[in-house]
Amino acid sequence: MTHDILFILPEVVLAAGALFILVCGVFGCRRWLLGFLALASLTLAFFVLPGGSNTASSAFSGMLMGDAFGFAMRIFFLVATVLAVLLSMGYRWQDDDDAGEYFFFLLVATACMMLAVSSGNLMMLYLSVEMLSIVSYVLAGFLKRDIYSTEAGLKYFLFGALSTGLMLYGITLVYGLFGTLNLADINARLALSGVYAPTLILAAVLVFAGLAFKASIVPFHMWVADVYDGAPWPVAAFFSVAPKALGFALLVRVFFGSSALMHSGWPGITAVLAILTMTIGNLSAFHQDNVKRLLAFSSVGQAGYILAGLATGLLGLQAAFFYMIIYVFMNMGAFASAALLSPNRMDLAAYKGMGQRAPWGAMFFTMFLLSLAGLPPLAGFLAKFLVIRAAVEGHYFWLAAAVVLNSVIAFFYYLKVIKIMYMDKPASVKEVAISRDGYLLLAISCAAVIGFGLWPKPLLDILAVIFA
Amino acid sequence: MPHILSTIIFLPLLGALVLAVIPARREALIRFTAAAFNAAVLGCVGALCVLFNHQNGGMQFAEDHSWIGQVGIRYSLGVDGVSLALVFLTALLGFLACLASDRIRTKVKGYFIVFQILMTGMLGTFLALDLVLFYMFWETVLIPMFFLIGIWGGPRREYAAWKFFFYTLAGSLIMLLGIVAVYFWAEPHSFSMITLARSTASLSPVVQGALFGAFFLAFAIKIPVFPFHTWLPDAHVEAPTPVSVILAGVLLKMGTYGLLRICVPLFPAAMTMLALPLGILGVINLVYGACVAFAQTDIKKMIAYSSVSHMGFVLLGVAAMNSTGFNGSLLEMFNHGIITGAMFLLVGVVYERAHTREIGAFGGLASVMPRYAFFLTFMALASLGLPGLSGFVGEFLSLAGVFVAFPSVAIAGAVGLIALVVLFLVMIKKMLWGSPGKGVSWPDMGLKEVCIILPLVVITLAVGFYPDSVLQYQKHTIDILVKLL
Amino acid sequence: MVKLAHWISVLPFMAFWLNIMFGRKLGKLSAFISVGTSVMAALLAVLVCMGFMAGGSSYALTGWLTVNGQPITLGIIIDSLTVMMLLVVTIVGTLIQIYSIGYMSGDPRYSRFFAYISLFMASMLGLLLADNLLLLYIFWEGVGLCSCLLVAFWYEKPAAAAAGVKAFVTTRVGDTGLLLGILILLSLGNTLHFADMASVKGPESLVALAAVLIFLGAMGKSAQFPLHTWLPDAMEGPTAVSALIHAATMVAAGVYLVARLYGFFLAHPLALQMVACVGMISALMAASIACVTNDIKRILAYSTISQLGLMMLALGTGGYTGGTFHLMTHAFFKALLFLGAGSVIHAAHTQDIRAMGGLFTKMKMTSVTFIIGALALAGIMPFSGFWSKDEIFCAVWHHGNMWFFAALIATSFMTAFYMARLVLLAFFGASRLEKDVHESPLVMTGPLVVLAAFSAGLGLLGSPWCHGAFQHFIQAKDEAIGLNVPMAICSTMVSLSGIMGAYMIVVRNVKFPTWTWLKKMAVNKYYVDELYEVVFVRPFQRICVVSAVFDGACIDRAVNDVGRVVGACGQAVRRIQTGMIDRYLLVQAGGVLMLLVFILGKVCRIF
Amino acid sequence: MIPLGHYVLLSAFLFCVGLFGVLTQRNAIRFLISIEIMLNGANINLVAFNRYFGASDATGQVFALFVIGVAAAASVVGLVLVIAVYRLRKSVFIDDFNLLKW
Repeated sequence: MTHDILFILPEVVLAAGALFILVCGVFGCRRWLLGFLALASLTLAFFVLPGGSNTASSAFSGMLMGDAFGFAMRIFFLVATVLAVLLSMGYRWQDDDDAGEYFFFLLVATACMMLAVSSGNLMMLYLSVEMLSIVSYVLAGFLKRDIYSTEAGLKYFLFGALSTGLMLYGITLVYGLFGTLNLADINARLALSGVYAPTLILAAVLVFAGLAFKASIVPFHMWVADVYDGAPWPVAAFFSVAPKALGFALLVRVFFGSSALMHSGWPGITAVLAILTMTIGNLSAFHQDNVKRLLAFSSVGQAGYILAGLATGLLGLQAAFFYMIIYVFMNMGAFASAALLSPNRMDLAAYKGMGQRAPWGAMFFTMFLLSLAGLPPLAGFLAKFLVIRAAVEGHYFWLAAAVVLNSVIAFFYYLKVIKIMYMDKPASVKEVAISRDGYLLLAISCAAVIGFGLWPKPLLDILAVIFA
Repeated sequence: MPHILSTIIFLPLLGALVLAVIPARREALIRFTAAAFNAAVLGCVGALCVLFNHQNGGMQFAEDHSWIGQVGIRYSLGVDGVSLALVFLTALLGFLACLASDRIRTKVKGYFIVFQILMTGMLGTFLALDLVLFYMFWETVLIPMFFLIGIWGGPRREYAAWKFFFYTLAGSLIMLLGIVAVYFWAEPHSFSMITLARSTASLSPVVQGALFGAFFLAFAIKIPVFPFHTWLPDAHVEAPTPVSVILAGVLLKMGTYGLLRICVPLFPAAMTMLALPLGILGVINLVYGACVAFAQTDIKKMIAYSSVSHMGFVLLGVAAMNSTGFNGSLLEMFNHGIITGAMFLLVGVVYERAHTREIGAFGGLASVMPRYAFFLTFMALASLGLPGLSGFVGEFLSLAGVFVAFPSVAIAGAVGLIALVVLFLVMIKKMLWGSPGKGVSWPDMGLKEVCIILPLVVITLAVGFYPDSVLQYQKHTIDILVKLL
Repeated sequence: MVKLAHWISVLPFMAFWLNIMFGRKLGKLSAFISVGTSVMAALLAVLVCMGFMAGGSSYALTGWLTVNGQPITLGIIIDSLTVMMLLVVTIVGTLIQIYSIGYMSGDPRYSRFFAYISLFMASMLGLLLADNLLLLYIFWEGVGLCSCLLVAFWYEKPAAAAAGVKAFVTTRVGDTGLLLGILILLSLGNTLHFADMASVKGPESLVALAAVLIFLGAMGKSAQFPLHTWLPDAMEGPTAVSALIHAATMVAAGVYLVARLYGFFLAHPLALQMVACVGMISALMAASIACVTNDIKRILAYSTISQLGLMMLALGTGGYTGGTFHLMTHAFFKALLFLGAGSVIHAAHTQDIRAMGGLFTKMKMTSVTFIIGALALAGIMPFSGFWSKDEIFCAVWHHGNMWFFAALIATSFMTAFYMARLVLLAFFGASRLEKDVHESPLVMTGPLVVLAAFSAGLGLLGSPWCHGAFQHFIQAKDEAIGLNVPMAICSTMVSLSGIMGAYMIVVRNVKFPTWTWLKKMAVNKYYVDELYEVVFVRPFQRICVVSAVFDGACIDRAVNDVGRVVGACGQAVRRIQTGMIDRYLLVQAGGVLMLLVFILGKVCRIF
Repeated sequence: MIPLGHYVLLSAFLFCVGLFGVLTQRNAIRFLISIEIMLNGANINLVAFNRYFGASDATGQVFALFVIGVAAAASVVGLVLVIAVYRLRKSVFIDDFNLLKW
């Protein structure tokens, strides 16, 4: 029994921390104290993670799996949330009376994600995803008095409810077909019975719909722009990083993990979806004059590149997850710098002449945008290079060509923002101040982006171990 | 010095960091440190030339460390006959452009930081031996150039910067596909150009042709070859003078250097198969460039198009596929860099005084500015290939080389040369001769401007009289290159 | 002693750099620098001549370039032809420079003029000393450049600037032929050294083409028929320049080249035949135009073209001695005529001979020397022109066919005619000048006298009284023929009849019923200039404008359209996000359906 | 014993009714109700499968209970959001919420 408790100790710590912050929030603590408490509970959770050695075990009789992939992803979510918390502390909120609730929801969301990624059973998976969604709806609609945020929350709820409904129905069909919800058993039975039964395909598609909604893959990406546009900046940044990564992790766990599925027609379809995601994401961002929607569509485009990695076999998996790790830092950095430079006005004109008004902020923002676009010395290039390398190695030449073509289109709107910042004259010449936490977050992300760009060896070794 | 190549590449980057620290108000200090760093790079490259062993045609001062092991990317640098002259050209033009940058008065600190990053990118491209490293340096050149043209350029600078950036980016990304494809098709998977040179020769011509196509597209845009050249005039017209010196002097050479360094050794079968089309493209470049230049009224656009026709000679040299042709094309690259760099500096001198580039506005400059007239005539004659000056030697060797392979192409090239002669002579007539216009009463070239032009004039004369001073460096490397075909 | 030959070319070159660098500070001194260096060059030439007589030979200097595996070395060639030309060029050059001290005295860019003259002397002497075709080509272009700079010396005049450009471009067209010839020989693996030009390896047709192309270069430089249009326009330059470059030295370079490669040309009779024909056509055409022009310098220019035509005719018909001898004598008396004309223009401030008259009385020295030169040109007995033209008569009679000889007779007749017409109109008869005229200063008339002495005495070198000294010196390929009396009488008769014709028309103004259409054609210079304008110049300009428009419209627009198309797609895709929630949910459900249909189709192989 | 087919059919029917409701409703509240119908459809499926297959363990039924709990939580959050939007926009019609577009 103690073994199971030990396994989910990090989640417990997070939940406890969240509750404590909620209580402090009620008693009127300042925002930075609450943020500090959140950071403390996150680091505590990190240290409490079960040691890497005995990872092959499982807890709660198969409900939770402790494999290397799950372990790595839990660390990934902790790091992502630390960045999100830093941004929330650095960001200038209109009114910060309900900061306690904000951090409460954030920590709960992280706990759910960590549970979802290490779940070995479809029931556990559905429950944690549903819990995460509920918390996300509230986070999206957090600013009660702002018409955009509430509309974003409602839209997210309506979309999310439908998707998880579809996924649930898919899970019931899977339960009906195989009589069990345990992923390992399902994979084993799948290998025997063959993949091509129509009901199985319906079930697979429905489950894929639920997960693809989270990972914002094309047919299910419609909500992304509106929700990110409406939600406050830190929430949008958090959505573009953590839940999206969870979507891909679960896709790998359910679909790309099972060898049977991989040898069927599935990778081909994923490649087509990847190209669709990339192209539609980048094209939509082409003529955007609202920075938030531009970054939202760029995150859809990046999701396309990650999916392209997933579609091309083992080498692709490593490339995809390397891309995801770099993506966290790049995207969080980009959202953070956009938020810190002009929190309230989101149209591109607000960023005119930012080169003079906030030289360091503009420099950081340019660095992240260039990394997102894939300029060589930065990590973004190496990530895209690995995806292209995996595609060419798997003989998906048209996929590699699509990644290249999309990079050109993507470069356009990334550069458009940089151009506006450096080449246009600013409306008003007053200095833009960025808070201390903001600079800390930008510095961490920038160091990661440049560091992994120049010396990615340690990261690649870890990934090689995970996807041995 | 063990790591001389790495110091050469990353010294400008260090300079950029040092400049970042200096406060923006101290413009004089910024200009001085930038010039100092560029002088240091020129000094290192000079030392490199002295230490370089002519007889040995292979790679010298090579550095090779594993960088990203799993993917097979190595940090390998090396210099041989082919790249030495171009590295010297980059260092020299960089230094002179830095000196000539006193015309830049807005955002001086940003200008020099971006300029140093550009230097690192260019030097790296010529010294890298690993395909991915080559690609990385190739791309780092893009952003600084975009900023240099975009922020400090002329009226239509943003359009020109956009066009330049996306033209080159599209080409280089297709090259990235080529690089990855070559990695998987070569038997011992590797990105190093040297090991690939041995293993790709065995590939079937069709595969070599496809890979060559990917690489050639990126280089064709950069050279520029006929259909892909429309970015050059806009980029030149809008770029400030020192930037267009670098653009014409060095960036065009990265394309042709790529041809000689990557396409010839890696895809010999494809190159010999496609030599004739390459030659024909060279002639089209030559004649078309000269014709369109003749019809221009903007002096900078005219020189830009004349660079297109000079690059036609380099293509002819490469299409010859023999040692004379390669020697000729490499020498033509070096000479063209020096001469066109000087031409743009001279145009800068006039632009700074007249603030217009319309040829109609000048006339009879010879009587107003005699020293300027001498230098402009000297450089115009050098670029039209007057024997006794460096332009002729490169063109002669290229024509002699291509004559052995494709006589008809060489004859068309020689006839095309007449168009080039007419172009430059008419330019001299319109600008220098005739009676001076009404408002034409500008001061002659100052001492500083003369000191910037002088080294280029001396080099043109030296190479013209004694071409072996440059040829000796590259002869043996090219003999090895030819043996690979 | 012979080893000093390369200094002949280097000295003027140093003078050029001195004058260019310190031009303004030197002022008057720059003239003495250039004259001094050319005098030293002349002395050196004499020393080299004596050294050659004592058995000096060619020597190599340094290696220069390796082309197609062939190392090309730079060297100096010393043989009879070079020595002769060296002497001619240095002596004439020095005299003309002394003359131009007076002629250019008032010019603001005085030092710049002498700088260009020194550069010209350096390249011309270098051209003569070069021992291989490539080095010759380098100096060949240098000479072309100097002629362009000097013709356009007074660039304030648009006509002078245009003439300079025209001169350089037309000679450059010829030089492209020479370059292609070099390339052909190189590609066949020859070493371009004059010593082994006779035994050239390679297929017969290709080498013949090379020979023709090399002659094209010579035609460009010596202003022969197709490429002659630049010489008359080059008269825009100072007269001293016309005397030095467009009479004595540069235009002789073409003939020198043919003489230098004589062994090579002899091996290909087709090329020789072409040389002769081009020579004949140029001679006839230029002489006919000269008869009807009224500008004193243009008459002399066309006379130069026609005399060079004669030399080419002589060389083309195997008369190596005739050609070279006439080349030498022509250099002297044509320089004399030009300097005389310069002195006349300097005094009378007009170039139209119909506006002159009666100068004999006022400008005694210039007139006498001018008349000596005219008689030498017409080929009257004691003067040098007679002996060299006699050699040509013998050569063409023995080897050339009927047509060549007839053309020779006609050209000699016309030469005598237009020179007599010029002399009669300019120097004799009533003075039609408004202002009074006075003799030019000594510094200008001095060289005239020296040149007159040379024009008178030089011919004797080839006469039987010096028992054929010139023929032996030039080591003539054909046998040394003595004075052929009937041929001498025939040529003198032709010249005298020419002079009588001019006398009848000018003094007695007798109206000859000559062919009016031929006269009109000659006046309009056979419409060659207009032809080139229509065939070459205007189409080239039109092509350029069309290509510039094409470049801007088609390629540029295509590139911009690509950007616009992608933007349009972006706009279209962006419009899908309408913000209506039910639209989104429909897309979501539709996406699930599409996925299902796609997978089922793939699974059941429907598509 | 009612054969399994009927249950699955009923569950599919309920699911489709809910789905149709979601796709066509104009009113946010009706939307919530349709979501509930869909989830209950899935519940029936679960319980039916558990009954006919491994009677040994009650995975299906436990899962159904969980789903009911979670559905309740989701509805609460949904209603909260609808009220928040109503307080600002005085309307619950989905078509009115299109401020965030393009």
